[in-house]
Amino acid sequence: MVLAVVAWWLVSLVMTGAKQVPSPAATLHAAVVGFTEHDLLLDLRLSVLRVLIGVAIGCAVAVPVGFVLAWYRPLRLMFEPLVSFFRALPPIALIPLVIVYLGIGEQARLSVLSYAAFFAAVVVIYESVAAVDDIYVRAGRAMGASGLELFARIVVPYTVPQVFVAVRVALGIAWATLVAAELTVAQRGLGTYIQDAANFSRKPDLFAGIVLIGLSAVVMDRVLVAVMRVSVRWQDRVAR
Amino acid sequence: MVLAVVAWWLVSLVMTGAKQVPSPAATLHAAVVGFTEHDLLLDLRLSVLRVLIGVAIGCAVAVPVGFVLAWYRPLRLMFEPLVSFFRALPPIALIPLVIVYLGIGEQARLSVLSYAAFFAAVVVIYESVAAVDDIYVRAGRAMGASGLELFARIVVPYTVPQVFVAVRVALGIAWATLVAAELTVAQRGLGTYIQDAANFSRKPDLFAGIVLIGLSAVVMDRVLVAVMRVSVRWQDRVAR
Amino acid sequence: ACGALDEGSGDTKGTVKAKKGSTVVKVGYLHTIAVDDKLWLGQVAGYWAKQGLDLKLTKFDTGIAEAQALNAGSIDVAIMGGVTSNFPAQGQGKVFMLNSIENATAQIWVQPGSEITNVKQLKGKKVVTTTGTTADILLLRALTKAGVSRSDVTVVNAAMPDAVQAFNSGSVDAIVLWVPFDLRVKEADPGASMIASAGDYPDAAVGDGWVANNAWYAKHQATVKKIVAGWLQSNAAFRKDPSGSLQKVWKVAYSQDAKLSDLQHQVKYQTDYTNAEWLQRYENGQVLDVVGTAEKAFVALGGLPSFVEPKTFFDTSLFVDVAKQAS
Amino acid sequence: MTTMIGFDDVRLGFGGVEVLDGVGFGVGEGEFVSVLGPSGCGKSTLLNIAAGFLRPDSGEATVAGEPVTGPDHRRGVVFQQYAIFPWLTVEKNIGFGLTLRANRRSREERRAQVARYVELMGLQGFEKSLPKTLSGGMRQRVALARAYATEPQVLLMDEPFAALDAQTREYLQELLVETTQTERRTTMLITHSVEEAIFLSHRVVVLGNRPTRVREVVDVPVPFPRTPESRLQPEFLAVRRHLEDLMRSESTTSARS
Amino acid sequence: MTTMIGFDDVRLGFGGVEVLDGVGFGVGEGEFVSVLGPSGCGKSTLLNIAAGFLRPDSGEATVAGEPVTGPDHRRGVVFQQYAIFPWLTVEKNIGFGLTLRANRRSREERRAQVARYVELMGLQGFEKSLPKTLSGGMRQRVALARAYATEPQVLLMDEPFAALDAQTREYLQELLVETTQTERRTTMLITHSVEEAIFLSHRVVVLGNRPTRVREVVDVPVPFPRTPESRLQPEFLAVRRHLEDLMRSESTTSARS
Ligand SMILES: Nc1ncnc2c1ncn2[C@@H]1O[C@H](COP(=O)(O)OP(=O)(O)OP(=O)(O)O)[C@@H](O)[C@H]1O
Ligand SMILES: Nc1ncnc2c1ncn2[C@@H]1O[C@H](COP(=O)(O)OP(=O)(O)OP(=O)(O)O)[C@@H](O)[C@H]1O
Ligand SMILES: [Mg+2]
Ligand SMILES: [Mg+2]
Repeated sequence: MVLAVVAWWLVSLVMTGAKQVPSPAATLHAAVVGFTEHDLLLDLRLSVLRVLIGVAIGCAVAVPVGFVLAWYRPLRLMFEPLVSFFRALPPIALIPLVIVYLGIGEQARLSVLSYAAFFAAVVVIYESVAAVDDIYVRAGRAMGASGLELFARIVVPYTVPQVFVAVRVALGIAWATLVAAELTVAQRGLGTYIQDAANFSRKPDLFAGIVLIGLSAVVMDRVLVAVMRVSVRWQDRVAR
Repeated sequence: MVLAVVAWWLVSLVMTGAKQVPSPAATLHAAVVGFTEHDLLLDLRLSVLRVLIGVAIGCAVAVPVGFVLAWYRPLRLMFEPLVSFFRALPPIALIPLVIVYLGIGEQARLSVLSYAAFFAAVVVIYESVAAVDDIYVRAGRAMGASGLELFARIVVPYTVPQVFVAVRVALGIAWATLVAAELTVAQRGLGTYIQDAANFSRKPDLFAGIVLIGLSAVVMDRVLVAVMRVSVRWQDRVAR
Repeated sequence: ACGALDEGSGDTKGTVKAKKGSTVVKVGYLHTIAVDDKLWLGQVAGYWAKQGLDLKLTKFDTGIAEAQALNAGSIDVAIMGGVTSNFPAQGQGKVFMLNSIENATAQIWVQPGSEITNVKQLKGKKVVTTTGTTADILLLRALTKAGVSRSDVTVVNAAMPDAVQAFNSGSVDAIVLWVPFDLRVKEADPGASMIASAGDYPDAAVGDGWVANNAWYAKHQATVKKIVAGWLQSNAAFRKDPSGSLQKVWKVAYSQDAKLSDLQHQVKYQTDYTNAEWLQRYENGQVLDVVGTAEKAFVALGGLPSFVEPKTFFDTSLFVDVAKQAS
Repeated sequence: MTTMIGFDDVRLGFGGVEVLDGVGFGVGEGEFVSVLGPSGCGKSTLLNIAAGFLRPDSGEATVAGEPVTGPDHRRGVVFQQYAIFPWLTVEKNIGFGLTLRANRRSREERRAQVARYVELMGLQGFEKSLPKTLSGGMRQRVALARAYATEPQVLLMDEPFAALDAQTREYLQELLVETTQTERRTTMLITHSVEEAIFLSHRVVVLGNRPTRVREVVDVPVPFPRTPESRLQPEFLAVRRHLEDLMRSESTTSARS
Repeated sequence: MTTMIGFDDVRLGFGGVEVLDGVGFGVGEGEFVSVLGPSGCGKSTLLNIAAGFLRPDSGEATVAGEPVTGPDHRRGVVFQQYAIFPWLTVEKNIGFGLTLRANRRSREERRAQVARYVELMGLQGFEKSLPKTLSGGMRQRVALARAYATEPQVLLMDEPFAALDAQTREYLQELLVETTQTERRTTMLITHSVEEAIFLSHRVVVLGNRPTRVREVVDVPVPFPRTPESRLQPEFLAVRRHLEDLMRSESTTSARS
């Protein structure tokens, strides 16, 4: 991380003129000015909240849907193509439709983020269920587990590590979709901040916005990894 | 799939006025006009190629990087935060930088797509390596497998199913990033086509572009799933 | 580039091909009639070819992307809209010619049945526009004149097509747009009404300009002169037969995107001059004033740190030279 | 004696390879039957059919007179691969069946039952351990405890003592003989040990090489309750010699052909 | 006789639980030593230390006089959980070690070697099968074949015959006695069968309950080559009785404490 900042700083020294890269110091300064004078904290808070809610909704739907799709063959055959269809649709292309049908309120942005998070997570979950070792399912059924119990007591715990992966992926995607989501005429937010900076070609602000997004994502990811470590102690993890 | 078209058609009957949804017929007509008169096939071909190349490059890099990160602890500690940082950066926010540093040629678009594909795939691969059962690694080492052999002969085959998942995820993400990628001033392509349609408020064309993206993604996904079926015959797949 | 990814030469049916050995100029443009009208007429009638120029055209969606590409050297020349007064002032490129004056293309519209009838009443209301554009300048001027502080209005940013969608869906009170998006607003609901246009504010006019990459400009004065010469021919032809010329341009460049009537509607809001009139305005400094006035708006909007004299980034001499020779 | 587990001319092949070639025998209520047969002959396959995880190509398996259509919690199963849940501790694994709707007990009952089997299986001190920290034999004991804990009427066990040392194995065998007697559980046990088969069973079923049929069903005329001394009775030794001969004649062809 | 495998006061605990409490013994070159001990006492742990997968907390394991620092292909290992690769067919599993750089053979040699072990293990007809389609005993035979195929000088085996029927097991035991004799492989075998331990070994090491020490090292004074008749020799029976007594005295406490 420190190395990365040094690398950035070196690049900013080398690149000058038209292709100038704002230095870390210039970016930091832009961020400080942003926080003190333009209430950048509000943008940050709004975006973090949007991402959190979007991921929460997206994953909350993706987990059961992913499980159900993996579990019931007929449903899967019906819905799998639909999932890959909608998953592929670019959020930016959908923005005009979102604005028309969902308006420009918070729900529009949350819908875009949930949409992105959902489709990012659902495939990972779906595949992880398919990889559950049959022997555990058999053991559960032999003890009389109902469909729901099999699911909640065996499939879910077994796939918890993969669910975390799914959430991590969804989180990354949600952040990456933030600017698009805030194209739904958001008034504040990091995406809006970046868009504004780009409209007026204020490079240090642009960089500050981008770095803030990256850092927020890193923090969230770290938290998730820490939670995961605790929850999957039972797994033999080969990474040394 | 058929059901979805019927649903769409019903919606298009119900929604009128400002919120009008183009009917499947109108969309099909727009697509036919596009193909016959405006060489929409060129757009389609360009975008399909871009996505394929982007995913190919992204995954070709993500697979070794994901494996190496999972395998070497010090590297992981150094690079994991960087990965979650860059993974979260919204492609749209990066477009200004891409234009300035990579220009507006094909390489700009391919870079954006590879970037998106890479970061989508790398986490899935990374986590799948961490989940390799230690017993197989031990067996390999007991037979004298070198680090490289362990990797190529045990870790890689064991994680093949997850690599497919990673590629599927990357493919979805790449399509979803297509419009952003073609914001690097592409002159042709489905993303450009959609952007044009939006700029001039041509809704049927917008829909046609979106549907084409979705369908292309479905076709690619089906192909991938078929290949996966064959390659992971050894795995007990629980999905019934 | 690799063959499979070839986007096509960019040559459009109906344009005159350049002669062998012509000077290649990479030109970026915005696909809006106030910006690319003379460009396309020149392509149709072969004015560029006649000058020994081979223009390689790249279409951009925003002036921002154009400025970035110009700066990075991906294109040699960009024809821009309102941002002609912004990015070159930041040292990003040299203006050498204006294409037209957009004096009334920007307009403020309010919802059907809205009680808002004048700009003053925008206070406390939600207004959507694309920041950093012609429309944003109009909003600034209008609010200033009405004595309303910009902070008393909720200004939200969106790309213009999205802004129109937002307005049409009733989510905002007003929209500041540029033509031809007024047509989209009226299409959705004929009851929407315009409460102000840039025509009402002399200082809200912007000049659309031809801007060259700094390094390229320093080395290719002769080529710039050829561009000016070609443009003068195109402009002359346009002034001679405005509607016929427009039809030609529509046919070659717009038939897929918009109706001819849209373009005819649109050109009403821009101002064009004959070559002689332009020359006069270059010589008496009026063109610099137009650019400077808009630049001040960008300063006020926070896009520019401070005001820079237009003559430092707008070199009028080449145009004057060529235009004098021609006349 | 009613037939609790019945196989009637059961045939099954896997992708062209014939495995079960018309297997038929029955296990009466409260009866203990062991199944012997060469490795790979189809014993686990047979057990999986009785458990309801595999459907025969033809013929039928019945439990309590009803055709088997799927798994059922009244049939406890111990799998050859143990199949204990790696994400649960030892005590949670053992108590798992008792938390399911089909067999739910109150928290106290469950705790008592778990404690009882932890003790019987000699797993004290490992209640909170995860399976990855257990030895092979300990995992097998957890799997046994988990199947016993739900107290099913029919027990299907696939080599449940394979990974245990001789003494633990004998101890658990005696335990099994005891509970079978007192609680009259119907049991079908797959084993490789002739001695074990005889010691525990009323009857021993000997299967032949793949494709498998029943070669012989041998009665064990040793009276219950059996004790370690039973192993030295002449009846015991006679059955043992007979079975060993039977097995030997079959197996050499299996391992070398 | 040089010591090929040596344990010198090896101690190891897992998170506070002491498992090996100063284990020391040696296996000479060409010698066959079996290790007996109650379930969960630490036998697999000991084998993992010799194989180089675990490091003792104190003390040292040596192979051919050198301290063990990690796994090495000259030590063949058969794991208690088989560990055959689920993504490879039977023949690819068996030939795996021979494709590695450390032990590479030409394609023809490899093919011959694989064919030889397929035949010895009675796996004909299953060369192209994937592990998920094999029975438990067949998997174990694949694991054995894979370890044998690389012809390591030192063999470490953890209950390699547990899932096999008595006859296959005897057949493989005889095979093992034969190869040990002719090829003078040094072998350390973990087993639960006293009979098996005696039949195969020069010496038998008996471990005590956890925390484990060596209780006794018993010499087997039965001359090689051994045949099925050796099992009936008075020396054999005497050692057997002694070991059984030894185990019994230890094990009851293990399973119940
Ligand atoms: N990774 C681990 N973490 C914690 N404890 C462990 C771990 N591995 C083994 N143990 C403990 O070490 C002890 C010995 O285990 P080991 O597998 O060596 O026994 P064993 O003698 O091979 O038994 P068995 O005959 O049942 O296979 C057991 O009590 C076990 O719980
Ligand atoms: N899923 C499957 N697909 C194909 N063949 C299978 C499958 N399951 C089992 N078989 C085959 O069926 C035969 C019998 O297997 P089974 O597991 O029933 O043997 P077993 O008698 O239990 O042997 P062991 O004593 O070694 O456990 C074997 O030849 C095996 O290869
Ligand atoms: Mg079996
Ligand atoms: Mg063990």
